[in-house]
Amino acid sequence: MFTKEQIAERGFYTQHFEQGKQDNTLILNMGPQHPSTHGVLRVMLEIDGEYILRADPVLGYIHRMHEKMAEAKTYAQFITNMGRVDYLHALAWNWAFVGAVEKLGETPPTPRAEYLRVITCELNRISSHLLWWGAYLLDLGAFTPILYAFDDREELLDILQDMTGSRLTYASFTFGGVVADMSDALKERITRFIARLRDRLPMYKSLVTDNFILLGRVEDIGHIPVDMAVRYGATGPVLRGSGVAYDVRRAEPYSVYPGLDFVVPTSERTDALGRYLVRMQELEQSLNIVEQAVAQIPAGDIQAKMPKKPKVPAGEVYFAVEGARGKIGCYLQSDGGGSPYRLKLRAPSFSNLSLFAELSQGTLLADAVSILGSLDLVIPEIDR
Amino acid sequence: MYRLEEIKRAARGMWSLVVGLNITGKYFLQPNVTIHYPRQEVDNLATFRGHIELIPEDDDPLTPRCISCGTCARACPSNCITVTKKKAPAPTPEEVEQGIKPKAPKDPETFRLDFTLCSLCGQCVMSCPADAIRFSQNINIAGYSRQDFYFDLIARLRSRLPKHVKKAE
Amino acid sequence: MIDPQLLRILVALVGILVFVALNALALVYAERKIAGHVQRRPGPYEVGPHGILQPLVDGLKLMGKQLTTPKDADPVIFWLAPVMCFMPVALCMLPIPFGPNLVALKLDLGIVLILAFAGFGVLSLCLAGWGSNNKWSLLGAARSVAQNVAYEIPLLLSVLSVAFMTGSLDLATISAGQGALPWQWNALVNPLGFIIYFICALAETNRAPFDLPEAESELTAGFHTEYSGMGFGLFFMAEYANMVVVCSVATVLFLGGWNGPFAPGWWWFLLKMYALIFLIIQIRWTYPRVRFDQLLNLCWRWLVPLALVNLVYVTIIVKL
Amino acid sequence: MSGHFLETLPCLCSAVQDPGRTGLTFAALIAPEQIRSAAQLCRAAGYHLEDVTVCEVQEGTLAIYHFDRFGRPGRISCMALSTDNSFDSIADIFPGSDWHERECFDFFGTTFAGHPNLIPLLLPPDAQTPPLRKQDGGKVPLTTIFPWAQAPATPEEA
Repeated sequence: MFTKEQIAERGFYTQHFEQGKQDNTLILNMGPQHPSTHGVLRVMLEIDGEYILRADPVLGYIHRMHEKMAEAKTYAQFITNMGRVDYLHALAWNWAFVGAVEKLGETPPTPRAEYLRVITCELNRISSHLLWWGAYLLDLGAFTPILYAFDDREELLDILQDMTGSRLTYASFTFGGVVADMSDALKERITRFIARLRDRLPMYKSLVTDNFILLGRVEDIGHIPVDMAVRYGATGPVLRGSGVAYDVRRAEPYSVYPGLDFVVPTSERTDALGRYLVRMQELEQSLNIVEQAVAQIPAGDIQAKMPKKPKVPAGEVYFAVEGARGKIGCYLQSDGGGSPYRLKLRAPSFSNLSLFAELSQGTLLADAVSILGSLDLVIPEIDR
Repeated sequence: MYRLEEIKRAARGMWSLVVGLNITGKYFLQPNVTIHYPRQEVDNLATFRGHIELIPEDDDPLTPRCISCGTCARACPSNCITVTKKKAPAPTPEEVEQGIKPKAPKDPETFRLDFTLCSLCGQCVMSCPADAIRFSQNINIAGYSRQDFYFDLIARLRSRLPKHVKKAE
Repeated sequence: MIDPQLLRILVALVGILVFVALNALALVYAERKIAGHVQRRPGPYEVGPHGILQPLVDGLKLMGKQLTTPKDADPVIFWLAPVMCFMPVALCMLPIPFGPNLVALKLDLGIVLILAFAGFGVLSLCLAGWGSNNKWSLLGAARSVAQNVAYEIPLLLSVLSVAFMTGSLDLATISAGQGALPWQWNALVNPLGFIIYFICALAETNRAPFDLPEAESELTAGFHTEYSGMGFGLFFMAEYANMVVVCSVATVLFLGGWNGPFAPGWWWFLLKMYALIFLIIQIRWTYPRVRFDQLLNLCWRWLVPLALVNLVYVTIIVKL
Repeated sequence: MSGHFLETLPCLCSAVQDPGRTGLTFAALIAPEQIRSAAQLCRAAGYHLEDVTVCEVQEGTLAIYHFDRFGRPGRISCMALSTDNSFDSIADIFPGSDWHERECFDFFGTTFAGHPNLIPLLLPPDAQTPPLRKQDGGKVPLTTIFPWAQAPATPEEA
């Protein structure tokens, strides 16, 4: 697209940096190898002392072109990819793709499979939030919480391993069902886990949430007004931390969520603490959902009768699910063939990160790290 | 008044720090949760999905159930399975007399897995019409070169047999 | 004919160097073990029984590594910094009385000597950051200078309050002036002074939650980003050696030094010192890091005024 | 749902959709030069931009904008067909579309006039061909995917 000469000529190749640095400022590359950019995000910063004048994220260091792979693979083969877009909440991506195909093909899953999907997806959300919690505190300099979170997460991953067969890159949803059933012993184990995490959450609160130093690091930084969220299309806890009770599970109900009793936590604070509190409450809400789903799950098949190769009629479909980071959208166009004609993956972190340039202006370097952490980014999801 | 509020806030903050120390102190005295790997192992391997392996016939532990249809190879998103069919044996003189063409055996000649490409998705296991593939529970898998991960699954099936069976053969 | 005083200092210096080096090794091990157990894992476990040889092996590894100097860095400043970081620590240990007669250098102004050399550390951090030719290091150096200079004021004021109480700058006299029982120690007579000293000590040694100059998640590794091998090793050792120094001084000034119930002696001194070090380590593994402006606010808006108030309080006590 | 606010624009064709089947409530095919006014209408109506994507059909390049809103959810799809693979940028109306448009530039080589910084986002700057471009034989007619859309009159035919 650009020749080598053009690239050399442009130098800083982002809109915020094309004029180069000013006097008395420092251009700083945070990442792609930096402890708190969680993977390979690169943020170009222009700083005056420790104050950030301009910031611009540079993406693409872990780009894998999933959308092209979708066009090259069959529908069933592509499910594997969906476990690898967002490695922390892989099941939501599974669901977005499988749900889109099911919606277009009008082949709904069995009722038991719906419940199993809800249970695994919500457990996966808990594991994602636990990891975010630990990693965010790592960004803020506290080392111990992540290991307490991992202690709980380990139990969770054992359960998910029994239910899906993997511990991280889940690909356990099939068209019309799921791959593995839940035994009574597993049911018992999930109930025990719910009780265990409920016991532990007060400890999380008194060790971290109430901590004076932590509050100093997250209060009153990174204010996202609702209008800013609308302009950039931010969703998920980032939006709910600004006081908008928008959750795809309620806004565009799918699966059995309408029948489950849970609230959409919000916070009017709009700052990093608001987003933090929303996620901590979501942990509890997800536990409630899992508890209800485990109690209500009907008996029956876990796989609807489907042809070996799903028949997807020509047309378009947009299926959105609520991931741990926000609205995950799968826009599928089919020409009636064996693989998608065009698949667009809408990653919530992509939109959530795009407001970072505006959000971080004028903050301290340490605050930028905190804000970046409070957006809960998963870089492979942004780069796809 | 403002000063007073601030001092109260600071005092509460200091107390929250004491609470934090109390929690980490308590955990300091509690036993570890680590599993010391080479000496101990985790106990949930039943659902672990390692590389795939062939399931033998119920009555013959040397022959795989596989009917060498190649469905798994086609289902694989990463093209890491190669299956070749066995050729029919040369007809015996009697068969030539009777004009019968000997049938090729169902089980495959070779069944290779390129584990360097595999992403353990399980499409092959799900698609197999003969239920002849399953995930192994082999967690101790390491090698010095790429070649160590090109598996000949039929050889693996045979090497898994107990020693006395091998000797008898 | 060698001056016996000089000989005594030389022998003591060697002894102190050995003590500091051994302490650094032991503390590296202790830090990792305590961190491990706080986080419900064993910490170093494989090298030697319960991983006891781990710091030794790590030290060997660091010595075996190549020393690289970054491009366009000033090699003299770059390599001077780690050496300068470690050197003053040994000098700071000279006047510290471990027991009634166990002191390397009896000085009337021992506390002044320690404070003078403690200020040296910031210079080496500053040089390391400047000499590295790395933006992160530079930021770390800027932070360390602002932090250390700011915190030296309340530190001095709190030390001064003790000097007021005892009427002496001699560490042995200050130690001896405190009784055997805890409520006779300066920490309980002058609690505010002790708390201020302790907070400042954390900041002066760049320990969490005030580890801003090396703030891993913000500045990658701050001032020692570019150091490899033993260059990094010296900074690392100096951090622990500094901890020993500030905890020793705290023990002398506030915790009654070698005094203790039943049998006073150097073991009481070491016990108190290691208890303080344990607390510092546990704090590191409990709290998040503060932000830079909060750090300076804490110093200028809280610690400095409080230290002054404390000084007034101490003078009143002394008068009464 | 007649009287949709997008119908105040000269839509080439539009259709009310069943959200249970396609996930959309309303879809419209508008002329490329109307994109900015459509975006402004959506902005005024409180919608946010979900994503911008491009797909290729036999008639040309199709830019698809998905809007949704937080208050009363209901996704609308706004499409425009261009024969020269270029559209107007809406990055000043919805700053969030900045990256989406750059992504389309990466994948399809689509240019967005008025974009402040149209350079590759995910691909390296010296990437050769846009990876998602389809061969001519691989393209399908517009109506295969969007049965409600009449084959629009190209400017020449009009």
